[in-house]
Amino acid sequence: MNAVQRLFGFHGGVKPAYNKEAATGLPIAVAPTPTLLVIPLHQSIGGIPRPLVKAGDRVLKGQRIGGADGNVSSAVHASTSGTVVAVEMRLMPHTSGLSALCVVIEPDGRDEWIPRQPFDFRSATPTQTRDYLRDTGVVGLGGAVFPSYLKLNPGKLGKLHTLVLNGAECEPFITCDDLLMRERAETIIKGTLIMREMLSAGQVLIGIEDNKPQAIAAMEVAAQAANAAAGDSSIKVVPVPTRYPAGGAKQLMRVLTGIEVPHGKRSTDYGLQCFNVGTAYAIYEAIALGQPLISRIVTVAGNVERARNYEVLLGTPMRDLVALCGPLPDTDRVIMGGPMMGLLMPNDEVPVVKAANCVLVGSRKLFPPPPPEMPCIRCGECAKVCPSDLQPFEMYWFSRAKIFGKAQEYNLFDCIECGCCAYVCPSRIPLVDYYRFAKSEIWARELENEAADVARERYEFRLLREEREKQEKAAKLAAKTAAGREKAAAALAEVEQPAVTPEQDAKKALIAAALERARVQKAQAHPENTSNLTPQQQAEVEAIEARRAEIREMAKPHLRQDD
Amino acid sequence: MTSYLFIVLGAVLVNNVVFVRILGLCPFMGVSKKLETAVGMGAATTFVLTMACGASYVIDRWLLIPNQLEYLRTLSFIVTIAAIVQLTELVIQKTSPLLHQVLGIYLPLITTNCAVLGIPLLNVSLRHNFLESLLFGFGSAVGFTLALILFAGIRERLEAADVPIHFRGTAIAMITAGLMSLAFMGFAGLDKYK
Amino acid sequence: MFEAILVMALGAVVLGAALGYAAVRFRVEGDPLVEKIDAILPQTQCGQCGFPGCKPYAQAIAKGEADINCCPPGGDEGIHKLADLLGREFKSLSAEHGIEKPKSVAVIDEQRCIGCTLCIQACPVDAIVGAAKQMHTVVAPQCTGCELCLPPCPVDCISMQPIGESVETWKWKYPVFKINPTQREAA
Amino acid sequence: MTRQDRDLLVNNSPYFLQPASVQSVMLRVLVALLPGIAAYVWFFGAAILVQILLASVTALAAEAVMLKLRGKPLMMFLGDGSALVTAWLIALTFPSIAPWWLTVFGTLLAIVVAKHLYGGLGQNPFNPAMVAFALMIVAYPLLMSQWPGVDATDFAGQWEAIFGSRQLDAMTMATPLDALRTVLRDPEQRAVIAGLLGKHATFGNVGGRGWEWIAAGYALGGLYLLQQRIITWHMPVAFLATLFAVSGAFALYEPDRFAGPGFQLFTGGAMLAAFFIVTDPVSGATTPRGKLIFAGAAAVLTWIIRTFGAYPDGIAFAVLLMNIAAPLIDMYTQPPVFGHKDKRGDSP
Repeated sequence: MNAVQRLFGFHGGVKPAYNKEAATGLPIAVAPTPTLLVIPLHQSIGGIPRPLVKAGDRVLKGQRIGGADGNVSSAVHASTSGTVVAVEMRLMPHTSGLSALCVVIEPDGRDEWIPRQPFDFRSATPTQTRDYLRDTGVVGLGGAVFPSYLKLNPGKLGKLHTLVLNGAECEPFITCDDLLMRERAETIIKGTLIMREMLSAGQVLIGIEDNKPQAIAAMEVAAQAANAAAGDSSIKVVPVPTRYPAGGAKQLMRVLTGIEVPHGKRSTDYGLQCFNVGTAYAIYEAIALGQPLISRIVTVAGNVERARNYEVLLGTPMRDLVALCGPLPDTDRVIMGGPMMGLLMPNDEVPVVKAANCVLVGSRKLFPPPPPEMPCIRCGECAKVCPSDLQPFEMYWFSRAKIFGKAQEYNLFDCIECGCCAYVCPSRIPLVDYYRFAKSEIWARELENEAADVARERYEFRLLREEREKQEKAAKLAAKTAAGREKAAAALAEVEQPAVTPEQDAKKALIAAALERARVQKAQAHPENTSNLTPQQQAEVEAIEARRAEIREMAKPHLRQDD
Repeated sequence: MTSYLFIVLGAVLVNNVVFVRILGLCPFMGVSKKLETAVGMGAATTFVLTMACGASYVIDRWLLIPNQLEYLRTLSFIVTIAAIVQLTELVIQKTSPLLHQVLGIYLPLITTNCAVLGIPLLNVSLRHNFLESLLFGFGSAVGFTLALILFAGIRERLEAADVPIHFRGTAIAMITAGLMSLAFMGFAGLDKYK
Repeated sequence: MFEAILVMALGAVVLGAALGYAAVRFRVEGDPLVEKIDAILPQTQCGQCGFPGCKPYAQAIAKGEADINCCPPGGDEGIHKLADLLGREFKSLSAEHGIEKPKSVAVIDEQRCIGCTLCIQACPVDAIVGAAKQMHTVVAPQCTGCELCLPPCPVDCISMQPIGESVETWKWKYPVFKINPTQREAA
Repeated sequence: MTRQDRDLLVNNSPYFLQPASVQSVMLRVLVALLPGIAAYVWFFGAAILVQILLASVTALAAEAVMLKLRGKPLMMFLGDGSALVTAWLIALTFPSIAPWWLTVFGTLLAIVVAKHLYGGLGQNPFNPAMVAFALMIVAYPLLMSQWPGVDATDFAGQWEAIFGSRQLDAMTMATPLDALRTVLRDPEQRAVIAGLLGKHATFGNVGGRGWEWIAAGYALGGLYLLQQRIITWHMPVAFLATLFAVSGAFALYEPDRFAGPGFQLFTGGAMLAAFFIVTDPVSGATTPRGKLIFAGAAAVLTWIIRTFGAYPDGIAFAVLLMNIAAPLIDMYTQPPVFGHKDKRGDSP
């Protein structure tokens, strides 16, 4: 330890049984290539990538099969060489049990790479780097799968004071980061140096929970080596107290720097950025080796005989992985992620995706169904453990009654769904389920309101257009009739002229002149009227257009960037 | 000085217009569903009630009593209050649209608030002078506002409670009002302490 | 007796005059209520309420000419919001105006479309693109599902298709509430 | 396994929970009341046990009927122990020789009106036991002021008082609080009582004989609850400290008119209130700051009503008054949310 790093706490948190020993006994093994790879196109936050291949195509290992779509999106790649069998709807590793577009690849066993070459980010423009990272599909591997190219941007400050590397791994059972740090610390540090350069960051703080002494030691060695090479001590490995959820990005940043990044704000605005250690590893592979993200380390643990960490090709069915570890007979479910925040999978055939840090095998014995839910007695235990300093019982109270406005007043959207509140609740209320329910209802409603606003604008614009068309038509008609009448009057005057006396003639001429003036005035008035009105209306129309454009702009970042 | 303080405090707590005198229940039940509306209604009532107490004192003292027309008291007070409310609304609507947006829809409701008639009449029977009338009116209105706000706080929470179906809405609100009234009985005797 | 009448008359005259003056002096135009009502309405512009759009319906509600339960796309939730805003009692959706349906979008069968532009003219939000004698198509994100394009189509080539659930739009369900059996049914 | 089955059978994350239950919380509260009850029996006889039994049976019966009527699972809620806590608090705040129907009636009101009409456990805005006490003392002020004399532990007599029709004036006496009020209101007797209070200010005499031992018993139970982390320090400390400060200040200012803090803390239901009544999480404030405000204000109100009001002990009214304010207190004392703690955090 170079210097004693001052640590800050965070509010709340719990200490569940960690159960990490089972999977740390053996080194990371490479999982065999399955007979069929199912690669979902949508594996990150943001837009759904467009498929770039079709059934029958031959693909190489690392070939892009899904192109990033939109400002927030990340590409996907073939995990091995083979033939595309289908591009079709397949069951997603998602609690909903719904399907989405996947590329199904039959491996040919040759494992043939695309040509790979390092990317020289130092001589590339920021846009090139951005596009390269987007197209290599690197996303946050801690579970949030936020595209990394969006985070590798120093933001409006231009540089950062601290780059935080998240090796806390606070969830029980999960050990993939632990093993990665033990075995590949040097590569992680190399990736970190690349990220630091991209972000112009000052120091690097690597936060690791103090229940992983081997990982801390390995990382310490690698960090010292890097520090020695650079001749400074800017990379620090900081053991942090073991308390769930110390590995939450916001919680870890607070523990290491004392800075709290509020919900909906970018951490770069506070001079900070945080990456998972696995992401640092993937960045190194992408930049220095030219390899896109096609595999990840996955912990297989829980109700199995031999829990272990595997390096798994993305798209491998979870069943294959579980089979490697010998599931116990009473296995009844597969969970993606840990026991505190993991998602229940619809079945065990769903593929491993970029978000899958752990395949947790469960049974009724291991994770017994909770006793019946009792009413909330407002004991406040949940508020004591909430790492976001929320009032979970109030949020629950209003979410339960579907009074979403009030739930939002209690900052529902600052909730990170860590599950601490439900973990301690003496009434055994599935609190997080209520928050998820309320959040998705509110999102749905917001989308509805946005759609209604667009519809209103369009409807009003249409009314305005119809009105304008009507007036233009009327003006044209009026001009036509005015011209016609003038002609007729002239003809009439010609016919009548010889029959009149000079006095009458003078009188008539006067009247005719007056009529003529009136006519001219009238005729002039009409076009004038329309030409006066149209710019005015035009301005209104333009204002509406501008507003619509604004709304369209506003709608864009509405992609929920929750990490 | 102390006696004035006692008038205000007595009107706010000990003889709370809603919980002890049981006046002004329609707006108390009607506009206490949300905290914001309760605050708006309270502010509007405070303004009108203080004005009404002053105006009715003037009418009583300088018009009705000299002409031995005390039997017209109720009638003339109602007319005066109605006029004050309407006038206030019109003036606020023009001069301060913001305030009107806050108080707007509650102002006309105040006309039918029996507390606004009851307090001026109580002023007469308690033989308050002009200043005392104003203070009593103000204190009662603050008491009304307090009752309204506290009630709104509870109702916002009650809205989400698992109340048996037959007691939802007004029924449970009435029970709650009753229990609040019971709590305010604890202040009994405070104004008589020597 | 005479005095009483005199006093009351005096009061009536004075206060009446004051009110009358104030009413003229402090007149205010405009009605912000319509905007608030319009903000609650779903902007489907379907006309099921009997008015030619959401705004006219909002105006009618504000004037008291229409009831709050005439908007099927808004559903019970919309009626609840209107009742809250206007301080009225909740009423269930009036059957004569239609029933609440799942949200859908219009889809034009491109094989059968003859390009008559009648649906384009009917669409209240200009969500159908196309020109005379050319095939038309519906811009799905802008379609409000009002069904106004269905009747004018001479070849019945437009159908309504409910919007399906995807992983992105999937909603977490209300937690199974094990205490109150009635609530479980409701959820 | 179909999706529906899975949704019903298996919960979402978190998949494992800390062992804790409402039942165990309530049971520990009951245990914590035992030392106080023991002292009660020692000084005032076994009548209190009869009252506890009466109240418990009534509460469980009322709870069962209401659960049945509302179609809720019976055993799950009967077993949660919350009705028993309410019942014991009613028995302990009512006079131990109150007629049986007074206790039964009060308990019924507490369980049926104050608890189940609001939706049962966890939903009541008012403390049920305090609703019962306030209603009864308003309706039957005389019966609610008949307390057994110290050491009048003759059980037969007490039994007669509870279930018989005979008035037992010989046995009853006013509580020290009541006696003090009466005396302090008579200017001629003030000097006498001041002398008495001054002379006998040793433990055992500060709050009237017997009463301070019961209070000490409650305090012991309260410490157990604190140690078990069922209650936090905020409420008891705020309540006792405020009561101490207010009564102390006034006693210093005019010692022959106002009773001192020792008396205030150890008499009536002050200790019971500090550890068992204001700490009721359902009807009280829940945020840390809210708890301090709630309990502090309850103490001030208690002192005001005790000193100036018409009722002998102000705790029930003070708690009910603060129950009314609790939702607002909670609303305005929410601790700042993560990331929103300082202005700087919101600015960029």
